[in-house]
Amino acid sequence: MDYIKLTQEKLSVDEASILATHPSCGAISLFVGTTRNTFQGKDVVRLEYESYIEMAEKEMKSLCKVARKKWPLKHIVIHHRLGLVPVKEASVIIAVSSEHRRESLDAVSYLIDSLKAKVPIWKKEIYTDGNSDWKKNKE
Amino acid sequence: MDYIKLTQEKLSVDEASILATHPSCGAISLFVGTTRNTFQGKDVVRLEYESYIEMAEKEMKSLCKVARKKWPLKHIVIHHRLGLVPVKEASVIIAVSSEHRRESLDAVSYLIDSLKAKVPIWKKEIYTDGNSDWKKNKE
Amino acid sequence: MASQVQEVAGGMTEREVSVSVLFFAGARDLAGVERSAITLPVVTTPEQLLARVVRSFGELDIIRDSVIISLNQEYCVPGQELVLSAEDEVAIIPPISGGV
Amino acid sequence: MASQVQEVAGGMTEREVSVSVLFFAGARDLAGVERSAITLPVVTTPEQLLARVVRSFGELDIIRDSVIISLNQEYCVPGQELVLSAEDEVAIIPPISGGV
Repeated sequence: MDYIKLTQEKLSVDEASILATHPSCGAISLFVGTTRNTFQGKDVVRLEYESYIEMAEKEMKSLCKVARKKWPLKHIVIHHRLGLVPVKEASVIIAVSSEHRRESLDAVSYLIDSLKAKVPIWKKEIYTDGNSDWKKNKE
Repeated sequence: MDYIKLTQEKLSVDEASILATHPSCGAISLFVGTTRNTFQGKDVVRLEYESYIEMAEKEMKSLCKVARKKWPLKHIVIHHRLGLVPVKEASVIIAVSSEHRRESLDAVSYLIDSLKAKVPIWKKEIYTDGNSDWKKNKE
Repeated sequence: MASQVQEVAGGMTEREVSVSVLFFAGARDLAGVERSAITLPVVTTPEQLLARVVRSFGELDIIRDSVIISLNQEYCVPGQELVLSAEDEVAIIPPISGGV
Repeated sequence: MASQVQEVAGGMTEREVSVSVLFFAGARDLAGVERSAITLPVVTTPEQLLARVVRSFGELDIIRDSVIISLNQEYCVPGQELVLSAEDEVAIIPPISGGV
């Protein structure tokens, strides 16, 4: 099953890992992206995310499809938070279950890389000096 | 900080991810190893883990040291459950935080591989037919 | 939004259609709107489409080299032939920054 | 557990010491005990040490090719020279299976 969610609510690592759990699977790998408190020496107060939601969901589903062609996976969870995200809280959680560990480890790595490259979501950093910037994923 | 724990208590993904969280880090990668319900066609009722605890702790600390030489990491959490572990519950949780995602993804992968290869912990599978077997990590 | 026929330079006619264009993040800040109906050629490319959008929203000129066009929630490829109709949804996609 | 001197074949003397040996998992099941004090040569190798342990706990013979010896919570390397003293802790480590 693919569990895809874009939400204004706080994300939960426990929720993602419970969704990914399956009795036939020995492995769940997760990635949690959290807000950092500095960017190039400037103090970040908070982040704001927005998304082209319809398209983001389509792209996420298509990433899941590609991942499932590459590896035998059970459940895939992709949760992305939108709106204001305070420092230390998660902006994205990816969880993947598989029978053996290698597949889920590789799939999580692939999914976060591809999400950053392809899914239309934008992050604005708001600094303590009142300025803000739309960011751009370099990688 | 290295957080190492061998415990009879149920493991918590949330606890591990909270321990790993740090405001300077944008990434937390986690691996959760869970009991599977079958092994080579036999139904597994439960697993039982035992450990040479003193040595296991030493080995885990030494894995952390090696991982920190390989990658810039913030926190490392290695929690392993001992005693009876019912199907679907976690036997091991590894969580690593880093400034950027690549380091923590690679470190988690390294740590679970090395843990399975080097840390003196043994698993006994108990089947529905009443038989049981001490397992052996192949990889 | 019915399609129209318009006289273009050189005397050829070019069929046009009015489609929804969405602006996100920095593009929205510059355009000053989230969504607009813009009249575009029925047969076009992402580059021509973007040129038309920039003609209507001049502020977008400073980011035109970094944006990507999507049509009906799919990324367009440079030079791709696009055939637009009135129900289509175009979006101006500035560099993305999801994930961490 | 004071060290002793014992007459060995060829007339040479071999110093011995009694150390704690721990048995885990399958090794414990076969030995029937978790821990035992075993008299071992002061200067030895993991292979000689294991042979002595198997002499005391014959059931271990069936897994002797798959176990590893640890000394004071460190894995021993095959052929490594070990110098034992009374406070040392030796363990018989069957194939491990931690993690998933």
